[in-house]
This record gives sequence, structure tokens and C-alpha cells, in this order.
Amino acid sequence: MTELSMTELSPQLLLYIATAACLFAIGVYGFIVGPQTLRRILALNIISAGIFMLMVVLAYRGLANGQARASPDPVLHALILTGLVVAVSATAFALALLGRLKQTQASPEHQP
Amino acid sequence: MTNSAEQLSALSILLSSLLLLVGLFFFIAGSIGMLRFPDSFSRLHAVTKADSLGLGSIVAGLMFYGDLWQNLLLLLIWLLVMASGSVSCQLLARFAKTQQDKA
Amino acid sequence: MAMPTQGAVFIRYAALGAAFSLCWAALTGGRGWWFFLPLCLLLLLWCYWDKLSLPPVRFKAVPGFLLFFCRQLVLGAWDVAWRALAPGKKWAPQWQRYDVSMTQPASQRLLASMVSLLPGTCAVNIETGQPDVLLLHVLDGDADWRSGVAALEQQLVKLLCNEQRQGSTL
Amino acid sequence: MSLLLFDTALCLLLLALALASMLSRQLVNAVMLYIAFGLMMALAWARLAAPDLALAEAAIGAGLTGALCFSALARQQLDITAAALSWPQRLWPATFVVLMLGGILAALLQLPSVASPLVAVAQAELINSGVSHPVTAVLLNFRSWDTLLELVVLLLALLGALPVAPAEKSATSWSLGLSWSRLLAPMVILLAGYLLWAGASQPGGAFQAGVLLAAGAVVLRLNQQLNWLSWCNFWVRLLVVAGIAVFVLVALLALWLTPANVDAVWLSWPPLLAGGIILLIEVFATLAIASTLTLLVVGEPAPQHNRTESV
Repeated sequence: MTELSMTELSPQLLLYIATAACLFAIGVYGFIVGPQTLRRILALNIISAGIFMLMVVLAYRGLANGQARASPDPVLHALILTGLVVAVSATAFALALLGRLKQTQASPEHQP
Repeated sequence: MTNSAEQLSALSILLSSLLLLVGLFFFIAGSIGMLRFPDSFSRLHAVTKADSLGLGSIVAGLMFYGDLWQNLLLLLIWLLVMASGSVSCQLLARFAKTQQDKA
Repeated sequence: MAMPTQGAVFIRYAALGAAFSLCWAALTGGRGWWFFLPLCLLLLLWCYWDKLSLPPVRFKAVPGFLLFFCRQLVLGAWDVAWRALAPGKKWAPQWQRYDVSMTQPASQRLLASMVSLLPGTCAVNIETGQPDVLLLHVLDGDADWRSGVAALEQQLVKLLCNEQRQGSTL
Repeated sequence: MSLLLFDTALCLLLLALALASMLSRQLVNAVMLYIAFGLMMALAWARLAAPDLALAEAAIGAGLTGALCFSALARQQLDITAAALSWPQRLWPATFVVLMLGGILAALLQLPSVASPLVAVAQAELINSGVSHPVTAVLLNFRSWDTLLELVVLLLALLGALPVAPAEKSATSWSLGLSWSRLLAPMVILLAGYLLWAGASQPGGAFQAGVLLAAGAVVLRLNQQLNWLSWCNFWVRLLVVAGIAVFVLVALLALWLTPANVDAVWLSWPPLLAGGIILLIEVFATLAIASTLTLLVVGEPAPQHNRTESV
């Protein structure tokens, strides 16, 4: 496990790794370009989906090579599970902040 | 699962494949209807009816392979999907109708 | 409104518990009953607190109703699949109204949900009035949809005991 | 071969949905596409042998995120359409992103294809963990620090969101939706209980059960049910804190129960009691996650606060 060479990843793994990287890139693009704040929050979620997907693929590595008695990496799965719940709570927090922002932006115009 | 699949007679494999194909047909028909029908209400018709029967047919086809509890679970899933399909169809239609009346 | 007797209440909750245990058995393959017991108690308490129970049905009418419903389901799916796949326009969407004779709101909601699986009809709204009116979207206004809805309503009246009484929670 | 075909279709669908969600002009469409993307993501995770994540993502993607984003959309004006961006405004970020993507891909292709050594370690230690599902063992035994701190993060997010939560729009609920959600409530509780039970030996556990319960509770709350479930209620506050409190108490108890000749380690369970301890923690963690997420998503009506502002 010491060598860090170009190893032969199976085509399925390559496909999913490429998808994860592309999801990350799409999220970054949306985060830069997206004019509305809600879209940027969605973009952050897509970035996190890409990263989670990369971690899932890393956990899946052993299975894809057909090693005997292989199982996906439970440590990574547990980390992602924690990350998922934290991500949704962070999204909720961001959306609450966004809602308050809209309210305060809207209120001075209505008040005389 | 593989054991029971090997024990299945040719007749039940044929029946199960037939049911799966029928289910597939209704799913495809529902999807085509969703693309072809003129307004959102008609599209709801296509999705609700064809898909609930299609799923039922696929569930029936899969039932040849499972044991008793798995079959019960499949049946339960089908009932839930059908009920939620018809309820959400009605809610969607009502929402679309109120939007239409507003506009 | 007549209060149900103690025995009827017991039977109702026993049936509910049986339904829950059937679901649990289907999920787990018949294992883990030690965990299910407190869970079932919690579920029954929830149902009691939320006043949920199984709708009282006439058991004699159940097979006939199931047969009718399955037949209508197949007919409805076939109808819409044929219209979707056949060349040319096979549809003439219309708005239609149907006078509901059932009085219970719960039964009316059940009817409206089931109508969406019938050939050619899709329920949109129940307008309360004298009598209550079911607003329907009909895929083909020229087809005979009214008899199908009437037959379903008749079957439902046969099935549900409480069409005249109160206390249904569905 | 057919599996590779399925993978390709799934990956293309994922990318298309994400791209469409980012590029669509209407915000409503973006949110809807994002929900579809979340569902497809659950499918991808089931494919990649991660059923725990698929369960959690299905409940989050289909239930919570949809409710969150749509209630956020309802608060702001729906008719905001983004102004069309000029070409340079699109081109420069795109070139930057493509360059970055190339770098990331070049780095990722260096990854070794062997599994990490942690898999074997986790498998070997599974006997002493009290459960037979490795993910649950990692979450609540080997790395229970993560789970404890995650509960703290959830609580902090809730505490941060409560003071800024904007006033709820008074929504009308239809009687059909109301009765349907009430009918589904026992089903959701049963399923959450099943997931909690299954976590010991199969995919499932406190997170999935908590998220599922939260999704059910959010639907009920949006239909004006469960009005007691608010931060004003003392018992609900207790429920929210209960996850962390029980976790810490159990950890102290385990520390106290450790025999004198063994090194006492914080947050490690004696192997004999581990199964019961994990179940106890999971039950309260489920309730805490469910109530916290529900309060986070639905927000707080905060009537008196609102009145002072409008005066």
C-alpha cells in the first residue's frame, strides 16, 4: 500500500469519479454565476453532493476490484452520514438567514 | 434468491416475465402519454392510472421470486404508492386548477 | 351520534394492532418482536390521541369491492395507455360536475381519491353545497364516464357501514 | 456490460439534472430539478453499495430539502427571473471551472484502487462493538465522538436559526392533504421504528430514522397539525437536548462502570453492555434529530416578536 502509482481503476470507478468531479465543478460554476442567493445555496449542496459521491466511490474501491470478502468502507460511510445531516441543517440555517434578509430588505419600503 | 430462482418452473418464469413486460408497457405508455397529452390535467391522468397498474404488474411479476414476507412487503409498497399517487394527483390537479383560475 | 361500546373499541384497536404487526412482519421477515411491542403500544397511543382508526367496513362486501376495483384499475390504465399510444388525437378534455350522494366527508374524500384511478376521470375538488359536487377532469367528454363513477359510489356505499353514521376517520 | 450502461445513464442523468438546476432561469424550476437530483443521488448511492446513505438521502432529498426550499421560495417573491448573463460573465467562470476540473481529475486519477486498511480494522473489531452492522458500529462505538459532536452541531444550527427565523406565511391546508398526512403518520412512525431496530444488523439506524420522522413531522406541521411541536414548548426543548444529554450521561456511566484494571477511555462501551447502550443512545438521538430538523425546517411562528416589529 506504499506505492502511489497510476493504478488501474475499473471503468465503473473511473466513471463515478469523473461524475463526482463534474458535479463539484457544476456546483462551483453555479456558485460563482448564480445571481440569486437561493441558487447559491443549492450550488453549495451540489458541491457537497459531489464530495460525498467521491467519498462513496473511495469506500466502494475494494468491492469494485472483486476482492474476496470485501465490503465498502464503513468509516467513510459513517462520516458521510454525519455530513449529510450536518449539510441539511446548515442549509436550513442558511435559508432561515436568507428569509430574514428578504424580510428586512422588503420592510423599509413598506414603512413610511 | 438464486436457489428459489433455480427451482422455479419454466411456466412461472414465463408468467413472471410476461407480467414484468406488461408492467413495462404500461410505464412506457404512461410516459408517452405524459409527453403527448395537451394539458397538465390530462398528463396527470396518464401518470396516475398507467403507472399504478404498471407498478402492480411489476410487483406481481416479482412475487414469483420472493418468500411470503417479501411478497407482503411488495404488496404493501404497491398499495402505498397507488394511494399516494391518487392523492397527490388530486392535490396537484387542485393546485393547477387554482393557479389557472387565478391567471 | 352513538358512542361505540367498549367491546367495539377493543376490537377496533386490536384490528389496528394486527395491521401494524402485519406491516412489521413484512418489513422484518417476522423478527424483532421485542422491539415491536413498545413500538406498537406507542402507535396505538398515537392513533388514540389522533383519533385514527380503521373505517368500519362490511366484510361481506369486501371481495366484490376488490374485484370491481381491480377491474376498473385495469380498464382505466388500458384506456389511458390506448389513448396515449394510438395515432391521432384520442382525447377531448372537459370539466364535468358530479353530484355526490354520500354524506360523510371522509367517504367523499375516499371516493374522490379512487375516482382518479377510474377510466377517464380525475378528481380535482369537492365543492360543498346542496348536494356536494365533485369537480372532475374528464379525458374524453364523449365517453361514458358517469356510469363508472356512479358504480364506484354504489360499491363504496355498500362497503362502508358508516355512510349514515358519524365517527369515521379516514 | 449492462451494469456499465446503467452506470453511464445514471451519471449522465445526474450531471444533466445538476447542470439544468444551476442554469435554469426560474428559481422554482431550479428547486424542482434539485429535488429530482437528490432522488437520483439516492439511487446512485444504492448502486455504490451504500444503502445507509441511500436511505438517508431519500428522506432528506425527497422530504426535507423540498419542504425547506419551497417554504423559502414561498417567503420571497416567486416572479424573480434572473436577468440573462452576458457572454463574458459566463465565459470566465466557465474557463476557471474547466481548468479546475482538469486539475481535480488529474489528481483523482492517481488514487490507488485498493481499499483503505480501515475496512479490515473495522471488520476485526466488529465483535466487540455490540452490533453487527459496521456503519452503526463506527457511528456509535468506534467514532462516537463524531456522532456526539454532530448532535451538538445540529443543536447549534437550531439555536442559530431560531432567532432569525422569519414569520411563517399562513398557509391554507386542504382537508385531503390533512387527512392523508394524518393517515400516513402511524406508517412513518412504524418505518422509523423499523429503521432504528434494523440499524443493529442491517442498513438503518438513528440518522435515517430521525430524518424520516422529521420528514413526516414536517408534512404534518405544514398541514397545521402537531402545533405543540414548537420551541416554546418545554418538553420539546427537553427532547431536543435529550440526544446529547443521554449520550453524555451514558458515557459517564460507562466510564464509571469500567473495571479498575482496564484503562478508562472516554466514549468507549464495555463490550457486554454495548448493544443496549447503543440502542438507548440511538432512541434518544433519533428523537432529538427528528425534533431538531423539524424545528429547523418549519421555523418558528414567533408571533409577539413579529408584532413589535410591525408597530
